Amino acid sequence: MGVRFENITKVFGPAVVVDHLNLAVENGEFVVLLGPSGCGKTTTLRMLAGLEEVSAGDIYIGAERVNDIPTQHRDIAMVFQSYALYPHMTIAENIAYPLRVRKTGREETRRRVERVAGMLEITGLMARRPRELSGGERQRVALARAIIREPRLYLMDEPLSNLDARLRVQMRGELKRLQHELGTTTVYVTHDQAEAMTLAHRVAVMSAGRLQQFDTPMNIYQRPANRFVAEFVGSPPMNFIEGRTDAGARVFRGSRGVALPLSENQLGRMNGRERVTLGIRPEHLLISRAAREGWQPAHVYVTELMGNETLVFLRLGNEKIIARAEADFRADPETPVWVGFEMERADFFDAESGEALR
Amino acid sequence: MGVRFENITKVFGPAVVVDHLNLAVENGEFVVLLGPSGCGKTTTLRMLAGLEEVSAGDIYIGAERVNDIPTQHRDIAMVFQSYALYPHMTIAENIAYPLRVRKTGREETRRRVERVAGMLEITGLMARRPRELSGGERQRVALARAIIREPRLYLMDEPLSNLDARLRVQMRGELKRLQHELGTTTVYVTHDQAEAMTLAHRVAVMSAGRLQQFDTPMNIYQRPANRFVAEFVGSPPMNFIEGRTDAGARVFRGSRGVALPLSENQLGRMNGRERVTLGIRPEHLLISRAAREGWQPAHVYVTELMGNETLVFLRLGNEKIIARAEADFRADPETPVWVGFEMERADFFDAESGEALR
Amino acid sequence: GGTGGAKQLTLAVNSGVEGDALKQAAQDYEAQTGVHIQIAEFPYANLFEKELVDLGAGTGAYDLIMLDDPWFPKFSTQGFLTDLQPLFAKRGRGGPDEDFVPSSIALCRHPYSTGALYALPYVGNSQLFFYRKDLFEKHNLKELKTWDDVLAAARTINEREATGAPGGGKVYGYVMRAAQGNAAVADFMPIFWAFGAEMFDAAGRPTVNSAEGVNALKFMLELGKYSPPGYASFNADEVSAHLLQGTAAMSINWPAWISSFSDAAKSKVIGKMDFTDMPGAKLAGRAEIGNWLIAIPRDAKNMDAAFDFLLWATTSEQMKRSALRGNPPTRRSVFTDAELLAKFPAYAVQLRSLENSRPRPRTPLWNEIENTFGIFLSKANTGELTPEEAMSRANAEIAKIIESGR
Amino acid sequence: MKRETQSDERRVYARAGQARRKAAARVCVYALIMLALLATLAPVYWMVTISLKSEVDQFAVPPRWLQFAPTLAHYRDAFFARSFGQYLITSLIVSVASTACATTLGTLAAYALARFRWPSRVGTRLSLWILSTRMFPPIVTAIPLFLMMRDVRLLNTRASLIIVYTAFNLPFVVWMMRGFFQEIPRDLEEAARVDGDSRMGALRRVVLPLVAPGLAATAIFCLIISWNELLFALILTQTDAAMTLPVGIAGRVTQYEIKWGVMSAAGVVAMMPILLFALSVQRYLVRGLSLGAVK
Amino acid sequence: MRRRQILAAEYERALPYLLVAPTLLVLIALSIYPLIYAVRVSFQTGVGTGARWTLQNFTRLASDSFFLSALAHTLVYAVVALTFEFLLGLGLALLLNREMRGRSLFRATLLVPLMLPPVVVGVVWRLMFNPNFGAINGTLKGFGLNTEALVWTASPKLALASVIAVDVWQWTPFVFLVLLAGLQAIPQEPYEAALIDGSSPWQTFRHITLPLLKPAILIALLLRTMDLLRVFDQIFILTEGGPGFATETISLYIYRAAFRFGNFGYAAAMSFVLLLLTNIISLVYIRLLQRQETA
Ligand SMILES: Nc1ncnc2c1ncn2[C@@H]1O[C@H](COP(=O)(O)OP(=O)(O)OP(=O)(O)O)[C@@H](O)[C@H]1O
Ligand SMILES: Nc1ncnc2c1ncn2[C@@H]1O[C@H](COP(=O)(O)OP(=O)(O)OP(=O)(O)O)[C@@H](O)[C@H]1O
Ligand SMILES: [Mg+2]
Ligand SMILES: [Mg+2]
Repeated sequence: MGVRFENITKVFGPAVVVDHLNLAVENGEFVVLLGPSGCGKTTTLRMLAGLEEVSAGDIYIGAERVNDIPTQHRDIAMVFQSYALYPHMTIAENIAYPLRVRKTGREETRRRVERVAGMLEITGLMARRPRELSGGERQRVALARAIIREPRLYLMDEPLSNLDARLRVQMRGELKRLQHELGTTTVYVTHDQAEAMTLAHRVAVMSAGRLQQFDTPMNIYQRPANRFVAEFVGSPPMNFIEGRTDAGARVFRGSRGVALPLSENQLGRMNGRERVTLGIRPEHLLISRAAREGWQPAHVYVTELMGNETLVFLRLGNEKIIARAEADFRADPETPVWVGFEMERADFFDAESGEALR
Repeated sequence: MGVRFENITKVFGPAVVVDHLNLAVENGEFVVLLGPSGCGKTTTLRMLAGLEEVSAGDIYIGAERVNDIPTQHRDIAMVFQSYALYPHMTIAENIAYPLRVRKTGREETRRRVERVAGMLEITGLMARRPRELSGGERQRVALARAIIREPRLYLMDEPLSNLDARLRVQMRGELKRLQHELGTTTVYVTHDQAEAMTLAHRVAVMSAGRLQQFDTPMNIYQRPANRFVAEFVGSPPMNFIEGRTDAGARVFRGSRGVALPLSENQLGRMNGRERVTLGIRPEHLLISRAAREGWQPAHVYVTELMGNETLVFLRLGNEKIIARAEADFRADPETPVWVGFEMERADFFDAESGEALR
Repeated sequence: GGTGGAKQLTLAVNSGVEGDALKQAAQDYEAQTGVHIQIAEFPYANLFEKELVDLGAGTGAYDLIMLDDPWFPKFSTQGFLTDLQPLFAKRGRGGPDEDFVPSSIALCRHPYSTGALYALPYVGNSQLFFYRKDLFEKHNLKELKTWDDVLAAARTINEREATGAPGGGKVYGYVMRAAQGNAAVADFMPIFWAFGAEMFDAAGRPTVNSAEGVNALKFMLELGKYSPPGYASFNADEVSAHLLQGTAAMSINWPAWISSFSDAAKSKVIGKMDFTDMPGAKLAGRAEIGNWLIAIPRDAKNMDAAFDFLLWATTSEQMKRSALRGNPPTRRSVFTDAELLAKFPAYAVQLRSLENSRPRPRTPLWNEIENTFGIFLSKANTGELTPEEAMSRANAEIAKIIESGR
Repeated sequence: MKRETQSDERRVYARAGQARRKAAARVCVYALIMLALLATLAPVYWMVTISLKSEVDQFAVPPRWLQFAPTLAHYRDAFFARSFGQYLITSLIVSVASTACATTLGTLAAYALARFRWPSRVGTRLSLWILSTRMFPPIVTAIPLFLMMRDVRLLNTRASLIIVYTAFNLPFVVWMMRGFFQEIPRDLEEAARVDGDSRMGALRRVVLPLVAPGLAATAIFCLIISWNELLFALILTQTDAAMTLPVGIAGRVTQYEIKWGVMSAAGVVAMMPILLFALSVQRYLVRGLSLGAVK
Repeated sequence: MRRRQILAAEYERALPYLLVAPTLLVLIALSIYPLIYAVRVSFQTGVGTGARWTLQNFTRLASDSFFLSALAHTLVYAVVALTFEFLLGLGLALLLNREMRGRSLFRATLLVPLMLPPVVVGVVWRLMFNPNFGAINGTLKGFGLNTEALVWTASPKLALASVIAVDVWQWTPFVFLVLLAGLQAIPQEPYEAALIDGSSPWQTFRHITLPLLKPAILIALLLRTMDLLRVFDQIFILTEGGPGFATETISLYIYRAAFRFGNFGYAAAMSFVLLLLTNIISLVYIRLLQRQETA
């Protein structure tokens, strides 16, 4: 079942929480909603589920307009950000509830409950009540209650946020498989880039209730539509350097004599714009302790050891930038280093509008 | 104030949830509790806060045994995994409550509330009630309510789990700075490796209520005490290859003629053990499309594009292993490749006990 | 209610010995005649409101009702009741026979004693004066003729019997029933009348604040000094309890209690209690009459059947049965019946006091007036008001009531 | 560092008599409860003794709390003299039926008022009106109700009492339950409906179990009210056929005397069914499990 | 499919109205007619055929000193009784809102006074208050106190206090019942948070328990006030308003007017005053306590 938001707006009192949202999700597509806290993701899901009335606009599931169709008739399964488990029921009863209301046979119910429980590693908890579970266990129960059904639509609101890395990877795999097998259209909210990247067919990036970009994960990452997306997606975030283009010298000039060569095509993209912002991701910066041709001098001001890599925070001209380095890279504050820019990977944005220049 | 757990055990009915935990946190130290969902982290915090009675053992804060001291006299600030905001109070009142009960002056209260609100970017929400906030906003309120005080002890239970990457990095910074300035002993639960690595002075890894290792982040990552820690810390997790040592040929033999050279010192560490498990992290595997001296043949069976890098899942002998590759690495399933092991980075574990061999 | 065939009657009775008697009579009647009689039994307090509502709404729910004589004026003036004369006539009789005690029959007529007959008297209660003859002999007190004798006796007993009660407690000379409302008034009226006071003058204006009235009240308060503490809240129950426990020596009370004094389960003064006429003062003593009447509501469904039963139930042999069931009769012949006299030695006294008893003023506003009067008597009893104030304010309020009643 | 020192001594003091204070607190609690129980039960016990005492003992001075010759006479009198058995049955039928009706209707209405979106404040207005119907003194409504029942030929029937008591209890139920519904997190119903349950299904399967304590309390009270109601029972019934226990009991207050013993006996017996009911719903009175429901 | 869903949507929209409908119907049916009737008679004198239209019932109110003092008594009675019942009820609810042995038994036992028919309560207490035979003075005497002056219901000073005491005894359990149910509905999390934030038991009570208990408190206060302003049975049995009018309340006075003096008009007129009074007080409560609805 496809899903279509047409000019959806939601206001709470004075606050406009979702602002003319237009979004068309293909049938069988897995879409991830990405966006800062409070940007309207949950509200969007809730409107789609019929738990919030839309203030304006239309929502379509498949061909039909569902604005007025009560939740229970929309045939949707949802994982609530706040799990919303039934406190008076055992875990087993919680998970079985959607089947119970559909009068599924006891035998089949048992079978399916066991299957999802196994899938989510909560088999041992069946007889407990929600308040006797750990946070992550509760979250998995909430997830189980959703995926035990085969609805027209899955809505999942940060369903893995309270799980440990190992489980999260595993669950990711399970969800991917499940969605692949059933081909159920899914709208998924997460703050975890790995989830967004690995699960999504397409990612919708929202900010303050407005849709910023709706594209494949790779494009979102590699061809952000504007500076917001570029900065928001990817951690540590992309580095930005304010500056101006010197068309004559074919260089981008940042502060304090920072000068970076520009390709023909890059110059073309700027077509004449003077003030632009250069954006480059930490992994596209190279660091050397010795000066090199065309590399920029900079100073380390702090390093963060991540185990698998080291993040190097640098002062370059007036800008602060972050670079990724090998795990064993070490440098004391104020160490002078030289930074190499993989310029072909650089992105450029209009200094005012923040639009990407392509 | 230091914190000391002495043989702390907690049982819920039949289940042993925390099992003879011994842990000594230095005064002013920032300790991160790491562990799979349901391993007893929250319970540990709650016992330290006095919200759960300990079943056995003693807890010391500073010099004094606090087992019988009621929570409100322990002078602790805590962020609950389930926020536990006051539903009937506005956000401002929620945050101000710890000050209110201490009869802090209205003026100072206002000042401090504004400061933390600003710090956590929730200034605009002050007049609302919790139920009118988004998940991440609620979580920040919970955090604000904790850090508005200067207690003897901070306990934080996944305080950033529902925030977006950008905010999370930012809050991480704030917390680090705060803890640095006040030097308040902090016990912090997280599932986010980056948080653990960047915030913690020391990390305590728990599994099923037992302490596995308590050491600096780097040592946890680079010198895991046992296979569990090695596997649990780091994502994607460390690769493990079952095999036996051939002391004569000074090689490690895996399945299907996989053979890897061993250094003198590595052999020494195994002192004569036959069956061992080799562990190596994805970033210490190199991939080449052409055969190379000493590299092992393998097949790609799937690749995951993460944007900043690509995860390559390989079949090597009977083992499935993961390697990290450049973002632009692409390979169809079944592509034959050659894998290089940075053997000096390899770790070895006893095949039975799973203890690291050092 | 049964239609036409009159095979069924519904009867509203007071729960208590009177009602029970009539109930049993009804069963006998049913056995004899096959007329089924359904009994609706209500607490005394509620019987009045039930009848007021039912009769007012003309539901015709009841073919016969028992009523306490003070209610009669209201019901009759509002035309709730059926004139019995025609029914007598129908059966070729002039009216009730002469055997009925005149003072009782007088209650059943509207206007009082002269007007048409709307009911027949069933239970012939009238106040008696109770006293402990053993104590009177012990302290050889003179026979009670006047209220001053009562006062004197009370004083003596109070002094001499400080520990004379069965429990070793004090015996109070007198016990007064002075709870606000009906109780206070009922116990006061005999004194009030004996002192020569009157509620109303010929023109129907209240005169309770006359000198006689005030003196009567003063005397009552004087008597109160020899009553147990808290008598201002006493009702029949407390009074009787004191007499039965032997902690009080004298009181005005109703015949219904007489039997209790010889019941070991209730009485610690078996054989020690005696009964006499109401004492006098300026005038001869007269008791307050309190009869139970039976009437036929205006909207009764089976008048004739009802009237037949009424006649049957008030015949002397039926009334004798009722008497045996503990109800004083309203017929001389029954009062003087040998068998009964043997069983109820007080009957002689009862008949006397019934015959020269006095009814409460016959006005439809009596409930209201009695209530108000009671309030001020009570205020006097608790010392809130002086007798003068009490009486004059009572007078004023009563005047108001009569005014608004017009 | 004022804060530190202060909290220090706080802690010292705390440590000092921690265990002792705990114990002391527990003792206090029990002591207070015992006191309350005493105050509550003394008159009840007194009533029971009265019901077992002959009149002589009832008024004995000093009062006899223990030493008296027990008799069942009053019970016999209470239950064989008049058709108490019948009253008891009527009372049971009437109060159970009316309680059932009131709690059912009232709960539904309360749910609607507490949970659904109503056009501008209509919800609140309705609730207020519902409440106001209970403010008029029954004494005054009794007569018109009597006339109504007469016109619809319901006088002297159990039905009339059931209807009246239902109406009498409804406002209470509505307000009580409305309050409790508002306490339940909405997420739970939303979850239920997402899981495909209808509004009513969600109410039955999810919400009601959570408000069980409130419902139990409400039911108990409705039952008590209709069980003990006197005025309407008097006005609307005429014969034993439809009379309730309180009427029967009140009947023992006669013109000349109160049958203390009989009334106490009747009181003791009248109390029993309710007491049993209350005991049987005790378990529903325990914590609403709203704990750990939502994050 | 579509039509089914459109129907579903319609049903969803209609549902709240369907849910309140039965309640409203019952209440309208049983309250409108009595209201009209009361209005009519309150503007009439005399009954039935002899009725005349008049304002006199209302004009008379102002000049009726009995009515005014009854009003005063009622207010005193309500305020004092409510205060005690609320404080005691709240205290008990808090005491018993914890895990302890025998809790459910305690709870049920504390409800016993509520379960007794008011008539019986009146009778039992009347006996206990008796200055000479009563259990109270008897016991006090047992402790060697002089009880000559303690004539309870017979003393204009003590009478009101006495009847209030009985009301407190009988109705505190109701407040207790409602508040306990309210307490049970409060989730645990805020309490843990409060502990962490270092709030003392009193502060926790003040800042967490009370606000979250508001709905229950509102209900308890509303219903108790309404009933207190109409109090009838116990007083009627205990003192009939005496001595010297000291315990006469509005309802007693209304009752007399209607059922003793057959003056329904005046009774109705007084009832409207009572209704007005109750309404005002209720609205005040609601203003103060109604949790603002956040839909
Ligand atoms: N009240 C309880 N009764 C029974 N078992 C409980 C109770 N509370 C927690 N547990 C169990 O104790 C274990 C530890 O719970 P805890 O909340 O400490 O886990 P955790 O480490 O915080 O997990 P998570 O990361 O998911 O929050 C879990 O397996 C949980 O099921
Ligand atoms: N009932 C409400 N009244 C007023 N504002 C609300 C209400 N519910 C949500 N909001 C606001 O709407 C905005 C969007 O909320 P929403 O829950 O959709 O955010 P979100 O994208 O899910 O954030 P998060 O990632 O933190 O969950 C937030 O700023 C929130 O403050
Ligand atoms: Mg959200
Ligand atoms: Mg946890």
